[in-house]
Order: sequence, then structure tokens, then C-alpha cells
Amino acid sequence: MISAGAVDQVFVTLKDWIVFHTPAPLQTLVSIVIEVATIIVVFAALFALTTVFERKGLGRMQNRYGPNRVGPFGVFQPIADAVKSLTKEDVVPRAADHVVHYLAPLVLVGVVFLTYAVLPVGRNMTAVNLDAGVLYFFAVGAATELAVFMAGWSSHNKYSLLGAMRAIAQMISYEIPLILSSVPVIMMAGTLSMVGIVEQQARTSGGLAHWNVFTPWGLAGFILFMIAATAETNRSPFDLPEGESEIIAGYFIEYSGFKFALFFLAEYLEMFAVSGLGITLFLGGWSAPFSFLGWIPSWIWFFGKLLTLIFGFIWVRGTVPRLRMDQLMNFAWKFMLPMTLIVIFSAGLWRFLSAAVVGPMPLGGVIRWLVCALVILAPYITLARGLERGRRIEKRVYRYAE
Amino acid sequence: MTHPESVTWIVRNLWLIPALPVAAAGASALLKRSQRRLSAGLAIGSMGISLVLSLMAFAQALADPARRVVTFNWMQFGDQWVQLGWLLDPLAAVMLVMVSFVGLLIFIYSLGYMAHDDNFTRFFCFLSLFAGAMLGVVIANSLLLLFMCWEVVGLTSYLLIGFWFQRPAAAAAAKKAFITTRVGDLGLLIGMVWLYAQTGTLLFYNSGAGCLEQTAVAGMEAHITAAGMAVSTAIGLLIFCGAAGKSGQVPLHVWLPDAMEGPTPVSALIHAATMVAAGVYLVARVYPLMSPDAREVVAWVGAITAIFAACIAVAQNDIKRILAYSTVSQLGYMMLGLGVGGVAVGMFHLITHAFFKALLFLGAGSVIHGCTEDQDIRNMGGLRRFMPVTFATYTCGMLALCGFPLFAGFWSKDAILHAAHGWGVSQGPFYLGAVGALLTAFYMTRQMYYVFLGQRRLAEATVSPAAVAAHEIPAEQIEPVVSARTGEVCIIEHPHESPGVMTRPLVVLAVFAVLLGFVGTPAWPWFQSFLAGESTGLDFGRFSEAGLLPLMVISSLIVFAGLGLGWWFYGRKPILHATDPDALEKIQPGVFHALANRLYVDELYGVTVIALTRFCARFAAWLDRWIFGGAVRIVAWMVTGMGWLDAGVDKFVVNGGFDEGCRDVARGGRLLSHLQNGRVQNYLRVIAVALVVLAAILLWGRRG
Amino acid sequence: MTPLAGCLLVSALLFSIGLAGALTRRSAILVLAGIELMLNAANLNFIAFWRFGAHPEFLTGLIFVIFSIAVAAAEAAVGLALILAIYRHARTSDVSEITEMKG
Amino acid sequence: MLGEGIIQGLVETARNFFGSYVEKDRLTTVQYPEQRLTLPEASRNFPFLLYDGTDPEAGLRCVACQICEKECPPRCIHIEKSKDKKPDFVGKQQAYPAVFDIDVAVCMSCQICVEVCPFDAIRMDKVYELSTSDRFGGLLWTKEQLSKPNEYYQKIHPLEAAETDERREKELAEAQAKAAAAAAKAAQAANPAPGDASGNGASAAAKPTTAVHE
Amino acid sequence: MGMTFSFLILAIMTLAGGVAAMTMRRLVHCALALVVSFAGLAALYLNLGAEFAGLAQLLVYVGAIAILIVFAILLTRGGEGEPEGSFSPSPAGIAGAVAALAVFAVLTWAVETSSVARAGAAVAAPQTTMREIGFALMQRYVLPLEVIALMLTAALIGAVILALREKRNEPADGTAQKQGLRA
Repeated sequence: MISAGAVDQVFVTLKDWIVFHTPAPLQTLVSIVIEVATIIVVFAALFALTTVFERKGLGRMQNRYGPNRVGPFGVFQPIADAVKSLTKEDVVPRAADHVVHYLAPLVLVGVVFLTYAVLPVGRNMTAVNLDAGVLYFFAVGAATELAVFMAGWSSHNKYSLLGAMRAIAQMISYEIPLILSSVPVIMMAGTLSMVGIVEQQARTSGGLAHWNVFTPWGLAGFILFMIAATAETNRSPFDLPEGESEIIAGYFIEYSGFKFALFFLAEYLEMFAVSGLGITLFLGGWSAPFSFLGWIPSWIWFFGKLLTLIFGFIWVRGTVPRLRMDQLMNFAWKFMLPMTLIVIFSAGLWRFLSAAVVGPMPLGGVIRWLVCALVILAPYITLARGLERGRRIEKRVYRYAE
Repeated sequence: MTHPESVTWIVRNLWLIPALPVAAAGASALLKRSQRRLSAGLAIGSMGISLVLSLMAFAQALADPARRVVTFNWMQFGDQWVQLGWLLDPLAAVMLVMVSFVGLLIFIYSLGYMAHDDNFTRFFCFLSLFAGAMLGVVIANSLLLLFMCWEVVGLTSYLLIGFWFQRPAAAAAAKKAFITTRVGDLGLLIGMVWLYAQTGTLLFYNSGAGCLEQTAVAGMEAHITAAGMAVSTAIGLLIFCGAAGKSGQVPLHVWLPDAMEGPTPVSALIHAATMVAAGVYLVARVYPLMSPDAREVVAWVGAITAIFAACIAVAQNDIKRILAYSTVSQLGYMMLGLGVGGVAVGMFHLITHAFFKALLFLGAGSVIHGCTEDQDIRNMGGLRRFMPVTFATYTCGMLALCGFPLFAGFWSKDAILHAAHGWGVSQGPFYLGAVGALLTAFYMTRQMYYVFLGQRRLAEATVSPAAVAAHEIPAEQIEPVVSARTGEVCIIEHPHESPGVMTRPLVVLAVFAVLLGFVGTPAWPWFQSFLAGESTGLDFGRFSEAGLLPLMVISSLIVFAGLGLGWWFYGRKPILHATDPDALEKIQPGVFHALANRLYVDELYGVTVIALTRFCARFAAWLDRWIFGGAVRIVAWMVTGMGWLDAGVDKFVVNGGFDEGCRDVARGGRLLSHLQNGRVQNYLRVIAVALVVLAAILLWGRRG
Repeated sequence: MTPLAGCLLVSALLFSIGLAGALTRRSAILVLAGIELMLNAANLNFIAFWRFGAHPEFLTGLIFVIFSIAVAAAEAAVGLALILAIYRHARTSDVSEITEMKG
Repeated sequence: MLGEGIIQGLVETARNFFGSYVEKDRLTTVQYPEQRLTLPEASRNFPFLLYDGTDPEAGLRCVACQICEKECPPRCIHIEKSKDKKPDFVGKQQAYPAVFDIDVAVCMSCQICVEVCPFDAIRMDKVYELSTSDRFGGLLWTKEQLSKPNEYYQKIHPLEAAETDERREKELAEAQAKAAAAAAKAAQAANPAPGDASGNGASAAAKPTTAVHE
Repeated sequence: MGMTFSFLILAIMTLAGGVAAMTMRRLVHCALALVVSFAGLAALYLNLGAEFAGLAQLLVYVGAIAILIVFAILLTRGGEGEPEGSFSPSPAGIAGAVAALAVFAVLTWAVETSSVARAGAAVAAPQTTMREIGFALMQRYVLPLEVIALMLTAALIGAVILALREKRNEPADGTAQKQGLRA
């Protein structure tokens, strides 16, 4: 019988075995190649799966079947899509800046893949355990904006330029709440290392793991983080950089064939990466929520959580209509930013209200929870009221019809 | 900060009491004009919390009357720290409760009174700041801290009196109040500096090292200064100067009646409960400094003020001015009490007076509010019918002020008279006080007859028919009459009762005005013993103390006499028209006019102090214009002459050669100006070259 | 060549490139970019001296670079805002045409 | 409260999502190639040519009058008249279209051609699966592709077809009656022999008509 | 010990990016080349063991300043239209290039003659953790940090005010705009 730990570490063991059996001078290289290749293959496969699941899920939410033609239940749809996009003609506008036009999708995908380097997908399953992992993630992620600009500008199409500008404005605006909402976690963990943050949350007391999402600031931070992540990845309802009704398809109007597929891939990869970051920061990474579930391998936990979050993305996409540009910006600056600051404050308060201040554990813990939750809830209500002011829908009045 | 173990939470956090209203003031200063409810809520909320904290402090003082002190280092001078701090003793606790409670009531009352004012938020901002500063005065354990709060009090008083600064009278009154109290404060400042020089500390109590404690006071009493005065006497009198300024003692009383230009809640707050009481409180606070000599001065000043102001009050026609002079008079009583009887006597009257005078002012405000902002009592009359609540509460306040038996004022005033009677130095203050009590009863009766009883003599406070049509005024409040002046039919508005937010504080205050005296009756002198830190019990036997009962009977008789006189003059034949002469005026027009003109004190100041100042200013202006200005002008003429001379030389001698040179310079300049061609890169290039040269020089130098 | 000297040379080269750009290009934005390059060259110097200096444990050079980056962000923001303002005023961002301040 | 509406919406979509697996009624999609909706009687698009009998060449009702060609708004009909003539259903000699092309890529199914046709020769079809891999020729339908028998018409538009057939039968009957009368008159005039030439069909009746014309 | 291979590559990337940024004709290309240079520099920092500085460089320069420059280019219409001639053969331009060359020469000379650079022995890479940097920032350098924060705020406000469009003298109800539209 294989022990639980062995299943948990099966991939790590496999890699070590392969590396062990290669000639010594090549070992480092092989190790790197294996890691990179694994990340690319796994997440590209996940992308393929997600596209079909997204389409099927959306279909079900709209009381449709979704794709069900290629293969049983349409599971081979991504293969058909891949074949289609690979064989399609690659049209480049004559006025386009060819080099930049060519480079943009490559830079985008490359940069997004780079962020996976620090993502802990399981116990001991991190490509690079950087001491400044979170910072690395955001620093590298910042380069996606540039790729978007390259795509939009080089196409020499006003719609694509407008789309790129919108996308950059949106990404910059939402990067601030994104980073700020992860600050409380870093504050509490005392480290920027992703592995360290996960290990912090994997500790258990009373059978319950120390996931950040179980605290009021963690819960609020997680929700804010996911909202910002949705905007950052240009997913619905924040997908107005590619708002078809206004600017056709945004910055990738002029892309077709495989380059278009790359943009598509990058969008999904970005979504996975940022979900992975959210899992790492708030949902305990690869750890189990209850100690008695610890026998389930860590990578199953991670990918389970990832799929849950992806389903959340799909669900939201199936539900919420697209925002308007001014609503988007208002939301970012008048709601998200203050709320993230409040959450940071609440996290500080949480730290301050240790057992010495609020009293022994069961009651003191409840008091601490309630106080911190209140600190977040009160401004939330105020801010929400501020956002909703003037949004009251009045009864429609007809001037001539009545 | 030093925290002995015995210091409880409330003492440690006593600073919160003034800090909260100040914080509320700061917050509401940032509010927009339209955020009225928020600012009022802030002010009232902070005041409410302060009241709760004050009550906690009071409870603490009740449980443990020992003095508790907290000091902290404020600022370093050389190797010395200036220490500030706060203290809690029964005196401060009583004052805290009084100030915060009356303050809260007035805040609530202001809600209604100022409801239609545009600058509602500003008002509450000032009001909160004032309340905070006043509470700061109360808890200060350092004359320096007290002085700082004292000055903030003065500032906010200025701001509040001049709240309606659009009115010239209000602006002038504010200025007058500010400057007059500054005169007193100068004395206080000198006294403070002197005190610091003598004792090296301004902390009142600091476990033996404070300036009010045994060692320091004994040292100062031993030190004799000019005119054979002990230093402590001199310092005490200087401090008393400040107190006199703030409490409106003669001769610095002139600002107080004028201060009635402010909104009525301000009058109530400043001129009844707090700011004017600050002076009395200051004297009570530094009582250990007051040597018998100083106390004598205090007593005499108080007694003179009491009767002086009471006389003037008899002949006033402005409802608030009467109350203002009455306040001055009662403040004199308090000073008298402090001078002859000690802290407890003066403070007891302060506390009871705070309640019933606040009641009277708020009642007057209610009357004014109801009579469409008219303040002249001749234009009132018969208001009992229209404003029953106001009338009832006002009557309570009036009886309390007069010292009607069993009302609050009776007990406190009686204590003062009793103390004055027993004063060993002189019987003069007692007689002055007794006459003052008679006058008090008399003018208050006069006011009651003018305002509430008799016939309605409302001037034609007409309302426009449009307002009636728009139902802005309820139908039962208006009545068509024939105008006496023009003979036309016009619609006049009835006086109306004020809204509940204004009358409810009145009722609460009235209850206090009736009952508060019972905490300090001779039979149960709880208040006095509480201030002294002792315990007491109910003992009717104390009434049998020598001279007490007869004195009470006499003072009651005086009050009845005053009431009777009032009825005789005003109740028997109430005047029918606003233009009718006053009953006293008919008998003694000369005296009445003198009184009505406030005994010409302002005019006296006008022809003495102000005239002197003006003369000095004129003299200085003359000096400036003719002596110094003349000298300057002569020099200027000389220089001008030289200039003419030089110009001649310049034009005909120098220029010939110089112009050419100038042209050359200009040409060079134009050449150089090409360098400044406005191109950034040019400048940058020069910088780069300079950098190269500099670096080269440096490197070359270091090479060797 | 020691690593430190290598870093310094790279930095000097970068500085000169930035300077050359700032001196020769006409677009105000590129002038600003040149200045940014010069700033970065200086940062590289700090890092190099911190890394190869006597006391790397004091972190001074590193911290200075961090501060310098923060300041550079502010500088870029203000500089570009200035360029925008000038562009709106003069309808050009060519530094050789903006000569209103000439003597 | 902010967020309330979003949660309501999320609940709604979740209900759809899970409900679609449980209640099949929710799924409104028609699985097209396998399932088809029956088209309503009035549904129509793209014209076709009708012929009587079994021979599309002979029975074609169109006489190449070219009215439809002229009226067609998008000009998608192209007709070339034949040189010779052939008898129509009442036996009259008529021209017929040598070429009759409709470019259905251009046709907008406006039905004007049907309305203007005096010969009931062109009618609207119900076809919709028209995709073709031939980008140019595939959608240019020729006469052979367009010709469909009357039975087909009766199948797709039974009511309309019945009405048309009735009218045509009446016309035919009238024409036969007229022909018979003319024949009788002619027979009377020429030779009073009893006409055994009560031939069947139009061709038989056409002969006397032709004779009249001549 | 000489320079490592990775250092060489990164240095070349940085310098090439810089040269391209300063010489290319289209402004947007220049900006993109500038990004390459910045990114190379960030990698150089990482290579030299300054992890935090490198990532901060990436975040600030690539993520923010490059985007700002690009926005500025587009807002000043530098992204379209005829690109400016990169090498104006004007005497001023030549003078500038010469000045830059002179600066380079002097700097090289300085480096070559410097005893520090010559003696700078290769030290083992210092192991700095984020934690240490955090402590340094929060303890020893907390005052500069606060000052920088204040300055950033001031710069932010200043930049916003500068970049705001001046208000034109329009009637408050916007009728002029409407009329303009109608016209």
C-alpha cells in the first residue's frame, strides 16, 4: 500500500528520479526543463479543458446544451478549436507595425507563463521558491499591460487602440486594489514568499486550518481580491476592453488564427495564475481546510480550489452584465481602494486584538472576529450607499405617450 | 505620565472630557454647511459622552473625595520640563457635572433655537470648542493649562458673541468682550509669571511640590513685597483681576450686558453657566493663595458688584439685558461668598445659579423666539396665555433667583448672607447683599409683570398675507387687528409656544432650579461637606445655630418685600401700551434714566480710559506726522536737491561718454542672450561639458 | 576587469547613452526617457557598490536604489504631466520649438 | 445594499445551471440535424419554378414573360427566352425560358416575383439548408434546379396550392368550354360530321385552337 | 575573476535597449526599447543579488513608467503621424553627441584610474532577505521612507493638477457645448 505522503509527493519523486538518472552536468538543465515543461503542459491542458467547460457551463446557465458535437459531450471541442485556429489564415493589416504586432501575443503569453514560476501548486511543488514571490508575481504581471499596449497600438486600428487604452487604464486601476488586498496577508504572514504564506496557513488548531479566508479581513480581502482579479484579467463583467458592442473586440481585433488563440490562451492563463495567487494568499494554497482531510494529496487540493474559482469566474460571467467605463473607474477608486485600505486596517486591528486584549480563546476569538468584521462592514455600508446614490431607477415617464 | 496605582481609569482618562467636544469641534469645522444634522449630532454626542464621563468622575469623587492628580511633561526648557496635568477633586467634579450637564441641555436647546440659521454647523463647532475649553479649565491642574483653556474660552466667547457678525452691534459687542476680558487677563498673566518666579512651578498640586500646596503658599506668605503686602496677596489679587474680567465684576462688568448680542443659547451658556463662572471657579481653585487681605478685596468687589448691577437691572427694558445685569449681580454674590465664606459658599451659589440662570436665559430665548425676535419687554405682556410651559418654568427660575424660600437660590443666597453676616471684618457687605436681594426680587417681579402678566401690548408684528396664505403660520396663531399706528387692518401673529426641543430642557432645568438647593441646606450641608471632603448627615438641629433662623426669616422677608414692591409698582396697574412710561420713571425720572443708562459707566469709560487712549493715539499720530515726518521730509528735500544737482552733472558731464559704453554693454548682452535661447538641451549640453571639465580636473588632481 | 569595474563601465555607457539621447532628441518625452536612463545608470552604480563594497550587510546602496526608484516614479509622473501641459499649451512636444523662456 | 442584486443574479444562474440537468423542459435548444422544427404553413423563402405532370421540360408553367425579372428588386433573376414555342396547359402556344437562373445569394425572398407572375409559374419554397462549398456557382440555381413538380408545391403549401389548382382547373375548364364551343362552331361551319374528336387532354383541344389562330 | 556570462548578456541587452531607445525613429518603438533596457537592468539587479530592487525596478519602470511614457506619447500625438527624424544633422545635435561622448570618456577614465574599482574583489553574494530589507526600511530608514511617501503624494497631486485640462469659460449649464454640437 502506498502511503498518503507518497501519493502527495509522487510528482516530486518522479522528477527527482529522472534528474537522478541523467548525467551530472545536465542535471540542473533537465530539472528546469522538466519544471517548465510541466507547467506549460498542465496549464495549457487546463486551458483547453476550461474553454469547453466554460462554454458548457455558460450554456447550462442560459438553459442551453453548450458544445456537444465534437466527441462525446463535446469534450474534443478544444482540439477542434485548436485545429481551426492553427489552420486559419494569419491576417496582418498592411498598415500594422509588423514586428510589434508579431511580438505582442508572444510577450503576453510568455509573461503570463513567467508568473507561474512562483506558484506553489502542491507541497514542495514550486518551480522557484523566491523570497519575494508575491512581489515577483506582481512585477512580472505588470508587463502584461505593455503587451496589451503593443497589440493595440501596432494594429493601427482605432478600435484596437481604444481597446488597449481601456484595458491599460482598467488594469492599472485595478492593480492597486489587487496589490493592496494582498497586503494584509503579507502583513500577517510576515513574508513575501508564496511557500511561506501557504505554510503559515497550513497550520491547524482545533482541526481547522489557519486559512486567511476564515478571518473577517481575509474574507473581505479575498472577495476584493477576486473582484480586482476579474478586472485585471479583463473577464466579464469587466470585459469592456473587448466590448463587442462598442469597440468590436478591443485590442485584438486585428489578430486572427494562432495569434488570436494566443491572446485567448493568455487571458485564461492569467485567470489561472491570479486564481492561483488568490488560493495561495487566502485559501491556504495546497493545504486542507480540516486536519482530518489532510490525507488527500496537496496538488488535488490546489487544483480543486483552482477549478472552484474558475467555476466562480464562469458563474459570474454567466450572471453579470458588462459595466460602463465610468462605472468601472468609479468602482475602482471609490469603492475598491477605500475598502482595501479598510481591510488593511482591520488586519492590523486583528493583530492587535490578541488573546491578551480580548480575553481567552472561545469568547475572545468571537469578539475579535466580530470587531474586525464590524470595522469592515460599517465602511462597506457607507461606501455602498455612496455608490448607489443617484443610481435609483426612477419610474419611466413618457412625455407624449400618456 | 505618572500613573500611581491608586489612579483609576476615569482619572487617567479625565482628559477625554474636554478632548471630546474639542474633537467634535474640529470635526464639524471640516463639515459642509449643509451637514447640519451631522454637526449637531457630533456636538451633542460628544457632550453626552462627556457628561457620562463627568458623572463617572463625580461618582469617583463621591466614593473617594481625595484629590487625584495626573501630570505629564509638556515641553522642555533647558533642563526643565514644563509639566501640565489634570486633577479630580470634589470641586472639579461638581463643576464638571454642572458644565457638561447644563452644556448638554443648551446644546439640545440650540437645536431648536438655531434651526433656521444658515451657519448652524459653524455655531455648533464654536459651541463644542467652547464647551471643551471650559471643561479644560475645570480639570486643569496647572495654571498654565488653565490659562490656555481660559484663553480659548475667551476666543470662543468672542466668536460666539460675534456670531451674527453682520450686525454691527454684535461685532462691536464681541470686540468689547474680548478686549475688556483681556484687561483682566493681563493681570492674570502677570500673576502667573510672578507665581512661576516665586514657586518654580505652575502645577496646582503635585504631591507637595505644587504652587497651591503648603510649602509654596507658606513661602509666599512669608515674603513681603511693596506696600507691606505678602506676595501671595499680590499674586492672588492679580489672579483675581483675571477672574474679575471674566466674571464681569465691577469695574470690568461692561462687556457682559453687551454680550447679549449673541444668540440666546450663547447667553445662557456663557453668561449663566460656564464662562462667567470660570472666574469664580478660578478664585475657588486658587483659594489657598488668597490671603485674608485678598479675600477682603474679593468680598468688597463682590458686594459692590452685586448691588451695582442689581440697581441697573431695575431700569432695563431688554429682557436679556435684565438677565445679564442680574447675572453680574449674582456673580458679585458669588465673589462675596468666596470672600467671606470660603469655597463652598461661593461654589454653592455658582452651581444653583448656573441652573436657574440657564433656565431664565433659555426661557427668555423661548419668549424671544415666540415673539418673533423682539426683545423689548414693553412690547410683550400677557404671554402667560400663549406660552404656558415657558411661563411656568420661568416662574420657577425667577423665584429661585429671587431667593424665594425653599427654592434653590434661597439656600445658596442665604448661605452667602449668613457668611457675610458672620464676617469679622465688616458688616458692610452683608447690608449691601441684603439690599441687593431686595432689588433682585423687585426687578424680577417687574420683569414678570411686563412679560407674562398684564395685557398683551404686542407691537404690530405683522405678518404678510402671503405667508398666511401659504400656511406657514398656523391659523390659530394669527389675528386680524386694526393697527394703532396706521389705522389699517393688519394681521398680527400671536406669540406661540416654542417647540418641544426648546421647552423640554426648560422643564428639566426648572426641576433642578426648584430642588437643587436641598443638597446644601443648613440641615444637610452635603454640598459643603462634599467639597471639604467630609461626610455629613441630616440634622435639623443645625437650624438652631445662633442667628441662622432669624437671618433666614429676615432674608425671606426681604424677598417678600421685593416681590411686594414689584407688585405695588407693576402688578397693581399694569401698563397698557408699550409707549407708557415705567412706573418708577414717573416717580423718579432722573434716577431711572441714570439707571437705564447703566449709571453711565460706559460713558465714564468713554470720557476717561477711551478718551485717554484716543488722546495718546492722536498725540502719537501728531508726533509721527509732524516731528518724525517733518524730519524725514527735510532730509528728503535735501536729498532731492542733491539729486537735481547730480542730474545736471550727469546729463551734461557724464552721459556723453557713458552712453557709448552702455551701448557696448547692451550689444554684449544681446550677444550673450543668444546663449539663453530657451532650448533646454543647450543648457543640458553646457552642464555636460561642465561635468566633463570638473571630473577631468578632479581626476587630474588626484592622479599624482 | 573586476566585476565592479564591469558594472561601472556598463553604468557609464548607459549614462552616456541616456545623455546623448537627452541632448540630441527633439521630443520632450525622449528627453525625459534619456534622463530616466541616466537615473538608472546611477542606480546600477549604487547596486554595484553595495554588492562589491565593503559592507553589503548595511543595505545602504540597496535601500537608496529603492528610494531612487520611488522618486523616479514621482519624477516621471510630474515630468510627463508637464510635457502634457506644455503640449496642450504649445501644441508641440518638440523641445527645440519650446523657447518661450529665452533671454 | 450593494452586492444584493449580484447575489440574486448568481442564485438565478445557479438555478438554471443545476435545473438544466434535472428538468429537461428548461432546455429550449433544438438539436438541429437530429431534431427539426416543423415549419409553419406560411413559412417561405427563395422562389422555385412549378411544372405540371412529370416532365419538367414539357410541363414548365413559365412562359418567359420576364415580368419577374424586371420586377425583382435585387435583380437576381436572369431569363433568356426560347426561340421556339410550345403549348401551355390550355394548349396555347407559348414561349418558354431557355435559361432561367436565380442567384439565391442575392435573392432576398421578397416574394414580388410570385405576386407579379400571371402564370402561377413561380412560387416560394421552404428550403433553408443551402450551404455549399462552391463559392460562385453553388448558389446560382439554374432552371433544372429550380423546377419542382406541382405535387411538391401541394406538399409544402397545401392551402395555397389547393387554391391555385382550383383556379387553374377553372381556367382550364373555361378554356376547354371555349374550345369546344369554337370547335362546334367550326364543325358546324365546315363539315357537319359529328366530331369524334373529343380527344383527351389539352393537346387534343389545342388543335382546333391552333386552327382558329391560323 | 572576470564578469560572468549572464552579466555580459544582460549588460548587452540593457545597452542595446538603451541605444535603440535613443535612436529609433518612432516614439512608440523608442518606448518599447526603453522597456527592454529597463527590464535588462532589472535582471542585472537580480543577477547582482538585489532581488527586491530588481523586482521593484520591474514593477515601477516596466509596469508604471513605461506605461506612463506610452500614454504621454499617445496623448501628445507622438504615436501617429510622421515620425521625427532621429538624427538631426544640426550642429546642436552633433554638439550634444560629442558632449555625451566626452562624458563617457571621462567616466571611463575615472573608472579605469579608480583604485576602488581595481581593488574591488569579488565578494560572496550577500544573503539579504525581504525580512531584513523590511526591518531596514521600518527602522533605520523609516524617516526617509516617510519623506518619500509624502513626496510621492505631493508629486501625485501635482501631476494630477498639471495634467488636468484647464477649465474653459463655459456657461455652467453647458449650453455652449450643446449649441456647439448643434452647429
